[in-house]
Amino acid sequence: STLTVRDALNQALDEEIKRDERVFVLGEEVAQYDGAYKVTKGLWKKYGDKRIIDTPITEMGFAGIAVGAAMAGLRPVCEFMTFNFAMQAIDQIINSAAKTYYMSAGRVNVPIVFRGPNGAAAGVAAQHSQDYSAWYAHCPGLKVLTPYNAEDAKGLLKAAIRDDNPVVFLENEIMYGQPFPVSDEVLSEDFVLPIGKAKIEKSGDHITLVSYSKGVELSLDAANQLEAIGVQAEVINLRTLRPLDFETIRQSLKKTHHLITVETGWPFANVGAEVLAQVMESDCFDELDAPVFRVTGVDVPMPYAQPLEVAALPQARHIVNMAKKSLNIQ
Amino acid sequence: STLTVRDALNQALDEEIKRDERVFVLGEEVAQYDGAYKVTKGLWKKYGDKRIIDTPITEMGFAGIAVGAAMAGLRPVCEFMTFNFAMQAIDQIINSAAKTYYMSAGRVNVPIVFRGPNGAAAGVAAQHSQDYSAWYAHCPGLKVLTPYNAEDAKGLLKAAIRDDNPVVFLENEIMYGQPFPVSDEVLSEDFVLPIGKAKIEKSGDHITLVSYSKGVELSLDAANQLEAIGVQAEVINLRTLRPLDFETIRQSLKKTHHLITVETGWPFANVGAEVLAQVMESDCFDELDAPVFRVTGVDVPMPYAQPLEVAALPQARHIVNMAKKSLNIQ
Amino acid sequence: VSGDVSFTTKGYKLHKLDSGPSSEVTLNKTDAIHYYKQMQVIRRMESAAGNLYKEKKIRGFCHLYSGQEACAVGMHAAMTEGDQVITAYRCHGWTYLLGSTVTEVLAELTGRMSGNVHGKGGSMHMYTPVFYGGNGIVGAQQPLGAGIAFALKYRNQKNVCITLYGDGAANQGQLFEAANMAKLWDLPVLFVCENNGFGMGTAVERSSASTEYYTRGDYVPGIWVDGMDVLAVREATKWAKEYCNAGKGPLVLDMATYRYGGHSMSDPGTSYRTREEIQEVRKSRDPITGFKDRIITAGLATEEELKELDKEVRHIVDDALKVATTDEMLPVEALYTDIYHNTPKQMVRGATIDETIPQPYLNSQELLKAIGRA
Amino acid sequence: VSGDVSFTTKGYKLHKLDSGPSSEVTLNKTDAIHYYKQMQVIRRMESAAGNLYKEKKIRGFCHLYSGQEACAVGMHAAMTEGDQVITAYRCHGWTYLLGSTVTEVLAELTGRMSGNVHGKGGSMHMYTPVFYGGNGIVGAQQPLGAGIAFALKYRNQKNVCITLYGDGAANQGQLFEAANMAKLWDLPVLFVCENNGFGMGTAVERSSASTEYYTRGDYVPGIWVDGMDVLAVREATKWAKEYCNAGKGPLVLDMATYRYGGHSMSDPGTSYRTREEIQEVRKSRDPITGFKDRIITAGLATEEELKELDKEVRHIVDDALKVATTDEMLPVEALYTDIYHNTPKQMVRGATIDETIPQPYLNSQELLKAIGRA
Ligand SMILES: Cc1ncc(C[n+]2csc(CCOP(=O)(O)OP(=O)(O)O)c2C)c(N)n1
Ligand SMILES: Cc1ncc(C[n+]2csc(CCOP(=O)(O)OP(=O)(O)O)c2C)c(N)n1
Ligand SMILES: [Mg+2]
Ligand SMILES: [Mg+2]
Repeated sequence: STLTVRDALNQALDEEIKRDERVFVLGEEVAQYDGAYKVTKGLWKKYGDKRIIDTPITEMGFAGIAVGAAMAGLRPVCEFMTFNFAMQAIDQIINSAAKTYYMSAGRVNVPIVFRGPNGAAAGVAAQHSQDYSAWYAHCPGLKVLTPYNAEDAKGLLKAAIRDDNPVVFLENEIMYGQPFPVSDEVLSEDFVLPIGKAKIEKSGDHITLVSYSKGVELSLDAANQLEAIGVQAEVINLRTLRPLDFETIRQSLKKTHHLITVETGWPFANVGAEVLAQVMESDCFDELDAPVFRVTGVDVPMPYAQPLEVAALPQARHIVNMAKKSLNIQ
Repeated sequence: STLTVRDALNQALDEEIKRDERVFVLGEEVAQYDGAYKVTKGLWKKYGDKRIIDTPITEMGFAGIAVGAAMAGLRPVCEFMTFNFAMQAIDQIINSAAKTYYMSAGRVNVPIVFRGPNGAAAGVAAQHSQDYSAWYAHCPGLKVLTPYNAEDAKGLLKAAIRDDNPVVFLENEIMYGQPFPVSDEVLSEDFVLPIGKAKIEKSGDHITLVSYSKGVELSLDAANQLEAIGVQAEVINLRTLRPLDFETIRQSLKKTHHLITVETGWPFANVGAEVLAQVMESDCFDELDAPVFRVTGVDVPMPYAQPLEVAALPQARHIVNMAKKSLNIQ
Repeated sequence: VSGDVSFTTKGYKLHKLDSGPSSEVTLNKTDAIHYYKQMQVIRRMESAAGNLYKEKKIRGFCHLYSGQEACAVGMHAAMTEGDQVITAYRCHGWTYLLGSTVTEVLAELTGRMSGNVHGKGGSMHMYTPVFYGGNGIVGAQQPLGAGIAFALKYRNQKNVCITLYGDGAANQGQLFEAANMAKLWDLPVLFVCENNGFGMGTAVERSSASTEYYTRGDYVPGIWVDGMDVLAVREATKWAKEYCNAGKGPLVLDMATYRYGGHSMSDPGTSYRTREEIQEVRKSRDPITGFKDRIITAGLATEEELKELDKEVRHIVDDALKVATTDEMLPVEALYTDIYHNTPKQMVRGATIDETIPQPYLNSQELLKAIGRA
Repeated sequence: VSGDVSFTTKGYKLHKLDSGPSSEVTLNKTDAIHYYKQMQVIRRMESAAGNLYKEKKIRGFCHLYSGQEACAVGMHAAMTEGDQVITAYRCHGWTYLLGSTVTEVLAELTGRMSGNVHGKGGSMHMYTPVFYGGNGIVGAQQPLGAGIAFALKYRNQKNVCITLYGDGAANQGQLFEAANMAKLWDLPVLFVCENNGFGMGTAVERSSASTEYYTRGDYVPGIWVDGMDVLAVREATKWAKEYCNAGKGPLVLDMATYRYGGHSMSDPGTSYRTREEIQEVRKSRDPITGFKDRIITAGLATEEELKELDKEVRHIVDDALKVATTDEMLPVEALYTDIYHNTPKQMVRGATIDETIPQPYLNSQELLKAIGRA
């Protein structure tokens, strides 16, 4: 059967709300409106005012309330309509949620999930298109998850809700409506994915493409195109950015000796940069038969007009080009 | 003569306030209290309420007011008591200041300086010790400056105030009181440093140490220690993180073929990671005789107790160790 | 009728004010025609935008101002030279009133070169020399507006900055932070809450512990105004401007209005209210038909004159539509423009290291000149 | 005297309340002694902390509570089981009252293993099962406190969360955001503004357009309380708890108090006020000497009893000081503990790739056990 990312998220929420009465969802329009992007559809009708809570448009305030509730033993799922708006609340995410377990020497843990769409949607311009992956992944104390498909969405969100630590869960609006084939296992209410483990979406021997979120789609596209010219690309879906599963990258690199990172966020000090750095600093470096290249968003704020927006984002062809360069194919 | 970083900043402010009547300073305790760290000492007495303005403890509000004033033609210097508190205001810094010139197709520019101490001070624990260099450097639309010594502080702050764009100016509290020898030129009111140009603090042929802010001090220390074992390190003070002067790194690398990056911030997706990535992706890669290594803060929130705090931060010995590793010295 | 005609507006409600604007207002023919036309232009422009959106010629968000025209037109009527405005994303009407053409607005929505910012900003980001946008982040414009007012005061200008926000945004903490500083420093800022009943799908009672927005500034005095009556809005704004410029500091204006459409075009706008409610407002409180009736009854205009005007408005919008749907979009080089002001050309990293290029043009103006478009 | 003695407190001021706490309060001997002792412990503990700071045995910030003791002790006296507290960085007194020992507080300040969090948090970050810190970011604790209250309500607990903030923090936007939601959702939260006259070097009039903090919640009712009178504070808090737990939602309590020391130890605290002002408060409003006089006069305690008590308090603090200055600090392995709760050991990147190690211990408890300290 198939499942959209939206329905996968919805299922995960539904099951976890049912499973644990400490779990509740709060955010703007999550209840009566069914969610701005309909991720929480039907949950308010099913669970009512106690568990599904519409907030005013006050991100700093409701994120702080959510963190406080988590400190006091509840398990909030705090939806940001998009992560752009979470910038208003980021002090609560970093200083109150991420640092408290450490500062308190383990006395106070903060079991909370901050979730919502991250990165570029379509035609929403500079203020609504930022990708915060690198920012959150930079910060110890957080777990940072970046689902790509329906399986990821369901399994990782359930894991995030069950986790006893603050989790930043970065979704992608463009992927919400996309259906993916899923196994029965994924549909079961026991389906939970491990945090901190990457997944090999496609195996191949010639080059490794490391990516996350929407970048995985681009990478799979590119892998198909590469296949046509006889290149077998291995596609790694990181799933978790913090803690990063470098081991999976290492193993793949030992096989392929070529690596490209793919993400839609800005280049400077991004996740790809970290992967390159870790490769360079580790024993992997000697495995490289070519430098590692990054495929990234262009280093500009997001413009509105479609041709510019397209030009601001990486395409499969960029991956193909870099793979060819790495493999020295003309 | 010598000048402390604090006095250098104070001079720069004094001169620029005098030079341009659109320039004013606002922030918590900047006026009557002379600044929490005394950077604005004497300015309120000299220039009065119009130019030196104490604000309530409302970072989002006063940063927004500063940005609005800049849009309307003034040139605010917005002091954050520390950049930890700027997280409350970061939406105004990124969405309102950094993105407006681009979104408005050049119609509205935002000449503002956000400044204050960044990174770890001494004994102030997790919430007061974060280094935001990588976050800000990640974002297009900003210029991000990281002075190390008194010369940098004066020349770069004056450049920042004269710049027509939003500048994030990251100081270091521990450096404030440190005196540095300066030339008469530095003391002149015409002394301005170029934004986007790194400085070679010490030249050497064997290995390049790339750093910024307090990391430069560590690097110079390490260079001294290396000298003792016959290694000539070249120390690059980046001064500006965005736009990054990669050219200076490139030239140095062509000479030394060995590179270490040094910073006190967290490792994941930090500035060093970006340098490693740019080296790897560029023609510099072939110049490398060894992998590039990063020296960074430890990947944990900052603890309070001194031995732990010391252990959380990089020391000169880490640089020496990595340099030896790079140069294959036992 | 040639001279001034008197009208009575709905009463204002006052917060921490001993006296307020007058309910007795006057109107002359020129102004009557002018306001009518402005409101109609906005109404028709927004309808056109709605259609363009449905035809998928506008991308992303598209927040229409239909139903709220009297607010912008009334405030604009009270503005004097040097006054400044900032609002949120519901900005098309204001952009037009403050100096942009209908063409520039609609072409921005369709992302064309003749757009207000040549397609770089889209629906939420338009500007004129006295208009600071078009801001997409709820609440951000509140301190920004106070900051613009700060600049006015700094330069000793006898002007105000009209700072608009919705009933949803009225709960944002930065409003209270900005109000506190505005009051401490007597900034000439008018905090104007356009209460259109909803923030997205949330009715005011569910978002706001107090819906008396004119009192929410606490120590900042406030006035409730019938936001469906262009004359009441104009009068209140005039009064407020005088108050501010007498050095008394900020004021809150609470404009009771209504949004006919959904929050943005993707919201049908009917799950959280009934179609009847919308119809009822259209029938009994519509800012345009109400005004039309009054000026015809008062003899300030005739049915025919206004019909002519409607036709003219239709032409303006139709002509604009043509440009907005046929003009070209910026060439892709524009991706790299407008990064820094007065700064030498930069290298800009592209999607790959191999697409890293020096800026072909510094800013959009330079590019437009180069291709003969400016 | 063996039974209850009556006292009259200064009048309360009420905001949007028809009735408030009573100014006629009673006190018995046990409580009198208890409050006196608690206030003295805090006073002495803070003096000790001040000395440790001057001896450079405390690093970074050190914000003392001296002068404000009646606030914490009075509120604490009104607390019942299950009530929760959160405050800012001025947290030593509360940490002690809510279950930590003087030793644990002072040893935390000196960064020792017997500290409240074994030296990982320092002056600003201490916790107990009902106390959520010790928060270093001004304002952050305001919504956190509302969230803790949210959890109380969620679990149908008849309790409140006392959420403290200063007069400076009273202007933070997140307070208004939290108050709005607290009111909308009837959260049992007491927003308590400890007005000690200054936020660092800024007197209240310069930071706050209205210094009537008990009215600043607008639609949230409020009470002004003499924060130098432990009995007034206790009475007001009792009343407020009943109000909250009757399901009426949040309240603001505005406690007029004073800070004797500088903002933190590095601030001499005399550039923005006169030494005379401080002396005057010490003489005429001191929460401890005032209380002492009253209970002696009322016959609830004798001068001698209190002297004995003072001696006892001195011993407690002296003993604590010994530990705080001689105990060991955590071994360096503790750098890597307390990263994640209930999560297998992680690799942690050190200053270099070669110092990247697996966590030696998951958390401080595990480490302390391993070295025989827990
Ligand atoms: C900080 C932030 N949070 C959420 C959003 C998403 N959002 C855009 S408009 C809106 C509703 C605003 O309602 P209101 O202030 O009443 O203005 P109106 O749309 O009615 O004009 C929301 C929630 C946003 N843009 N910014
Ligand atoms: C967001 C933020 N801004 C600034 C600071 C620095 N700071 C710490 S305490 C303080 C003054 C707070 O005054 P008040 O709220 O009155 O509390 P008091 O210190 O008097 O108890 C300031 C400005 C901070 N910690 N957090
Ligand atoms: Mg609204
Ligand atoms: Mg205070």
